Amino acid sequence: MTETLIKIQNVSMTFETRKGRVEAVSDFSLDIERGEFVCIVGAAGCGKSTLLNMLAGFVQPTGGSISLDGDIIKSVEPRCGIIFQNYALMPWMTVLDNVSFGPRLKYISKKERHAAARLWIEKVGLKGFEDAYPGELSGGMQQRVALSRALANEPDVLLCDEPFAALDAMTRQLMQEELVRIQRDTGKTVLFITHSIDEALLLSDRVVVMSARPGRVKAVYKNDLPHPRKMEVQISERFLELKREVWDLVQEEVMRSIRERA
Amino acid sequence: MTETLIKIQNVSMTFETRKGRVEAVSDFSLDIERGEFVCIVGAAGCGKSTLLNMLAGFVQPTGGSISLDGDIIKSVEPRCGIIFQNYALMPWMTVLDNVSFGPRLKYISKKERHAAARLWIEKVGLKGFEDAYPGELSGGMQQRVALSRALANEPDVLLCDEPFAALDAMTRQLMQEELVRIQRDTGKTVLFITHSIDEALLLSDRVVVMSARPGRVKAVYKNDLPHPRKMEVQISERFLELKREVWDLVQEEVMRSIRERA
Amino acid sequence: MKNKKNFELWQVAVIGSVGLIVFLTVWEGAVRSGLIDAFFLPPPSAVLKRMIQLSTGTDAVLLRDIRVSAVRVLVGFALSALVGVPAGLLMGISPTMRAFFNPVISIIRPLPALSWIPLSMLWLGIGEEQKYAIVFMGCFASVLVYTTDATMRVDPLLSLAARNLGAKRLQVIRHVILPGALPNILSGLKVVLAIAWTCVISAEMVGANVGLGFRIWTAKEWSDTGQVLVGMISISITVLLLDILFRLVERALLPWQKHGVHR
Amino acid sequence: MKNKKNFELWQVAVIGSVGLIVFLTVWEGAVRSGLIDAFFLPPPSAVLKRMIQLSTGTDAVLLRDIRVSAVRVLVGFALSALVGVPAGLLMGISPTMRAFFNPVISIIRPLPALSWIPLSMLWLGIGEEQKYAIVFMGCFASVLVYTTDATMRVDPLLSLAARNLGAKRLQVIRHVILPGALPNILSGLKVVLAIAWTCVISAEMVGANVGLGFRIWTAKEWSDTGQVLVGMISISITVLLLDILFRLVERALLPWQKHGVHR
Amino acid sequence: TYGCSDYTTADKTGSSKTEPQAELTKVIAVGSQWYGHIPTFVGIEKGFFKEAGFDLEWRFIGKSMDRLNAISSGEAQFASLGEIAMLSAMAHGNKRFYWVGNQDIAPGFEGLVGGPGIKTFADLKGKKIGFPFGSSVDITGRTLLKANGLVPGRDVELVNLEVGDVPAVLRAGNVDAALIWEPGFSQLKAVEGMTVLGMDTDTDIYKKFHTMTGPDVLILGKKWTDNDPARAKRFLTAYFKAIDFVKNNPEKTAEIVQGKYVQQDLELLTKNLKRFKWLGAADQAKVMTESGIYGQADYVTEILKNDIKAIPEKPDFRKWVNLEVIPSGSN
Ligand SMILES: Nc1ncnc2c1ncn2[C@@H]1O[C@H](COP(=O)(O)OP(=O)(O)OP(=O)(O)O)[C@@H](O)[C@H]1O
Ligand SMILES: Nc1ncnc2c1ncn2[C@@H]1O[C@H](COP(=O)(O)OP(=O)(O)OP(=O)(O)O)[C@@H](O)[C@H]1O
Ligand SMILES: [Mg+2]
Ligand SMILES: [Mg+2]
Repeated sequence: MTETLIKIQNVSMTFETRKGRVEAVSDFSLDIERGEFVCIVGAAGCGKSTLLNMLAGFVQPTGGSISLDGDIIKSVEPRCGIIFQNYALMPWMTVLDNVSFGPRLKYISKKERHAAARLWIEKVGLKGFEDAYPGELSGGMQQRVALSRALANEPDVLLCDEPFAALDAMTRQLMQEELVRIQRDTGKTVLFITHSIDEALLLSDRVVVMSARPGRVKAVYKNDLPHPRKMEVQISERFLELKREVWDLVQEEVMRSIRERA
Repeated sequence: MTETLIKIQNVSMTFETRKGRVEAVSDFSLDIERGEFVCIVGAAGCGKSTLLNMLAGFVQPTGGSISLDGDIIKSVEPRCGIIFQNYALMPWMTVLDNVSFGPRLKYISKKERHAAARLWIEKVGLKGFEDAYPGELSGGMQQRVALSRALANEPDVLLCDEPFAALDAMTRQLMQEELVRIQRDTGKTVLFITHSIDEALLLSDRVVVMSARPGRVKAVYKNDLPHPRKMEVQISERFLELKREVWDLVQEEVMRSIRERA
Repeated sequence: MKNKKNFELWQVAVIGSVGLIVFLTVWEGAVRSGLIDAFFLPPPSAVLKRMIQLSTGTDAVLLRDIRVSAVRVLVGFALSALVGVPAGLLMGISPTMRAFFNPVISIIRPLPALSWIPLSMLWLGIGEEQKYAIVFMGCFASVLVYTTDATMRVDPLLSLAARNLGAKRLQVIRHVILPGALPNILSGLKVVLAIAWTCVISAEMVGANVGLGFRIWTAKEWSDTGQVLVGMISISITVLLLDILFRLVERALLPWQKHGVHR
Repeated sequence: MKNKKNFELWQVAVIGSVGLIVFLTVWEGAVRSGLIDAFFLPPPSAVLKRMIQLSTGTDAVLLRDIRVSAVRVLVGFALSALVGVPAGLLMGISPTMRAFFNPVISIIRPLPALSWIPLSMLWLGIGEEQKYAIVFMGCFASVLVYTTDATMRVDPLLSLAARNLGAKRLQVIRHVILPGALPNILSGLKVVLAIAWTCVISAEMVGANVGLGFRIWTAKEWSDTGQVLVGMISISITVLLLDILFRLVERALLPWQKHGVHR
Repeated sequence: TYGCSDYTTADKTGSSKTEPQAELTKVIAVGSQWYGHIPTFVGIEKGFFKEAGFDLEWRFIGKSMDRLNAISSGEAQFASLGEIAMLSAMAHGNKRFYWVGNQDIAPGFEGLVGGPGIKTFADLKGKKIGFPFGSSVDITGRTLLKANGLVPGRDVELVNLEVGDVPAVLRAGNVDAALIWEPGFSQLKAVEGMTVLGMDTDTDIYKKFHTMTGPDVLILGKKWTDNDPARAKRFLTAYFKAIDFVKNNPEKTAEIVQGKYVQQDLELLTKNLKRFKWLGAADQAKVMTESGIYGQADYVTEILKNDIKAIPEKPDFRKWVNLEVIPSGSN
């Protein structure tokens, strides 16, 4: 567990807008190990999504560099699969077609890609819904499809941009448990953005707190809570200690960003 | 604090739909005291919103009765102010016009209603945004406008249908604190629907757990946690005990409803 | 949550039929009572009679008119879609293309089909090509604009998701932009199809000897108001039928969309 | 998140001008080189010259044509809005009304303005009233349908919220339905205004002696292709100007909406 | 341009009236470029209508039926138009106008012109013939075809054209032959390679009645006439004064209307006008009779009903005739 997979070095990102330059991320550095589950928390607009977009290769940093497995990310990087908050499923594709969409783009035969997709669909508990369209599914089910679509594309890294924020509290809890199970099964590296400190603590190996805009690393917490993190863990001293520390830091940044905006 | 304000007696609600009859709420009974803060939790689709709509007088129960301050609710009831999850602000009205909309409908003079509205706007921390349109505000700010709009109409009861579900975790926390403060200041009676057990425990005097559809009262918990419910309270034994109990009950109902649907 | 009555389909049909019957009865009554001169507005019964005359017997001209007009509409419309949809996609995808062609398009777009009659006669004479051309010119710019719009409305998140899964530029267009824009392209085409009908009536003013437009214009020359109304009603019915057909096509092409039973 | 180039307004203007210039140059070149016979398509320079001729000197007919056509458009359009908007609101609010009138509306709606010429002449002759009537008939059903649609699209949650604050039925209509439907009503009216222009060209085919439509028709009789093109371009320019005007009205009426700088 | 009548000339030349303009009765007349409208143009230009107290506005309407409709609606009051349209409107029940006269019986001004390669009726087989449907040439054309054994739809294809489009369409070769009246007829005859295959003078109608197929008829709005028959008579008096002027001064007439109302070469126009047979007020008593035009009209309605099937029944056109308002002809 000590092999560095992602190396984010002094990355910064400045947008040119009609109203002037916006520095979204500034001098951000972080190493992520293979198989690690890293959560990023931070105030709204602090640059979390921008960071993720750079990792996916959608935009190039204006300063610094990001490397994946030693290669600097220079263009769209399919080795980093993204899961969006709004699922971003193709509404015109059935569940099966959505999940096998990545392999299809690589011209893998229909038989082969459907077989693989079926496995993933089963793994996220959607067996029987292969021919349903996303519009016919609940939010939680759609998020499962998005998860299995990303996994069926066999990425090295899962990038998650507040994937569960749109779900209700109970569905969210179920999805969190599922994600942890799958991550532990597959050993994928996960970078997970969330607004919820509870969620970050339930999921992660490490929690990164970002400063208000321009986003930098404000603090990194090693999350040594034991697995599985059921109710018992959530009552433990250590959980509450971590929660309070993170909360205080985030709160400070939220306040700072509110002050600065006003 | 022992005067009963709302009396819900054996209320049931059956919808006739194209696919047959749907029993949304069945034999629901609950008394709410003046000045009480009651939270209702329950699985998705268990009839929470339906219950709220009956309290607001939008629909009439098909069985049983609801009385407010001794009067049976028979039509739209402005004494029960609603706060929706999606704010439901008039996009074409400024903050000031939105907040003074209720009084305007009662033909109260512009000067008078604007003065009152300004007070409420200040109380929810939006001074300076009187002339902004809702579209120019963040979600949290819009929810504050909705809150002050309801309060400016001087209702006896505040009905809240998952008002904070669309907000991010941090904004949500701030709004929760604000609501508690205002409720304690004004002594309003509040009926608050939520999916989040944490939220219910932070806010309420009592927590009502509803069964899966058709919704009935499954359990009622007296929430005796001390105020203010800052971090210390959330770490306390009692908090965690209540949380686990409620969680188990809700979980049971979620599972039951999932099984029944499949 | 809805405080609106929601009628069942059959209820809508019944109320609608009552509406139609009231409309026709008032019309018939106004003529019979002498309130309106039958020469100025023949009653529905007379129109129906004329309609039957024109669609039965040795030369059932009406059905032939409908067929010929429909062919003209469909050819002109299909041509405009064939050119307009790809061009619109291109303009939707490329901001440069869009900026480049927009001014020219906005000059062509407002021109009524009718205003193309002089030029089209000069260029193409009075044959079928000229009819197609008028329908085409009346439709093309609208198809283009609707398609551009539809393309631009495709959620950019979906393109991002596809690229994240490894899609190349052309694959994004093929697998995301095209199917994503399809619903709005189709509803645009539905609007344009109705426009195409108004164009064919223009096209058939001059140099025609068959078609619903021709039917109306000759009827006018002979002062046969009944026949004018038959022509008008035939347009309505044909457009309504085509609309239903189009909806079926839409349903077949977009199985993933929820199609309301009635608006 | 967007992977699209976003041009500044001035860039759009520059690229668009280049597009227009290329278009005009190709056209001029094709005629000058003899590729196209100038009789069939006069070059832009000739059209411009004709346009100047027609808009200056002792009788500057063109401006008068534009004015007269614009008045006809605006009167017919205003009448259709005056009747169609309230009726559409009513139909949007009441499902019974909607079900009742829908069939009749769907029969009237597909009828081209042109097809009303015979009846309108019979009923109203060839004066201004007849022109207004044709524009009216071409617009009315569309206004009605757009308004009904806009009304039905108002978020029912807003009506609930208003009723919860104590609004009576009429207050809900006045304070929620009306302002809530306004943006979609206005964009519907914008579309219909363009339709109104196509109608006036139909209306001016017969019994007119001034107006842009009349200008095109006489030019055709005289084989004056240059003047035909002047008429067509004048329509385009007028519609574009009216559209800008309409956008300004929209902005003034809907200060709470974000208005994009360019599409 | 059409309709922009210039009254100032009329004022200077011959107005004997002294009333201010405000007292003039507004009348709208509708018509086209056809010679039959020339008296109206002359009446305006010479100020005859103004003298009689009428402010006459002339509006262009190309087709007879459109003119009749304009009168039926009450919008216009006076027009000259083709007999065919009038009979057809009568047959369909239009009762809002009077037939008050017949100002010209001028055969020989319309005909069937064949394009290049069409020299005889036999050449027409399988070809396209264009003309304005519902006009007098509709009858002329169909009778000529019938007489030559050609069946429309089987042997030849007929195409509806706007009056003004006919010459251009034939010249462009979009139809193989066309039927048209003046001034388009001369225009086509003058083109190289065009052949006149037949004229209205070759029809049975001409042989029987010595008229054109659809002679011009004078129409007045019924309501307008009934409201003040004296006014109508005053109006027609002015009109027939114009007729007399035209009849007696073809050269001057040609000069007055050429360019402004009729787009035709002055020489040709003058020549045609000299040939044109006008009927004055005094002639009406002869023409509007059973032995005059009525017999011809009966014959035409027969054709309309049985041959062309354009009308459902034969109208009793005599019920529309109003001879009270025709001035007693003095000259
Ligand atoms: N394409 C862009 N052009 C200009 N500014 C941008 C762009 N993308 C993001 N920004 C700005 O950069 C800052 C960071 O945005 P980002 O979306 O990364 O924040 P975030 O942390 O994901 O916020 P949230 O919690 O709301 O999702 C914001 O101020 C945003 O307005
Ligand atoms: N107007 C209606 N017609 C028919 N069925 C309805 C209607 N309103 C609600 N229902 C049904 O009644 C049940 C309860 O709905 P309700 O909206 O009250 O649930 P809820 O507890 O608020 O759910 P959620 O947590 O998703 O907000 C659902 O099954 C719903 O489908
Ligand atoms: Mg973000
Ligand atoms: Mg609900």
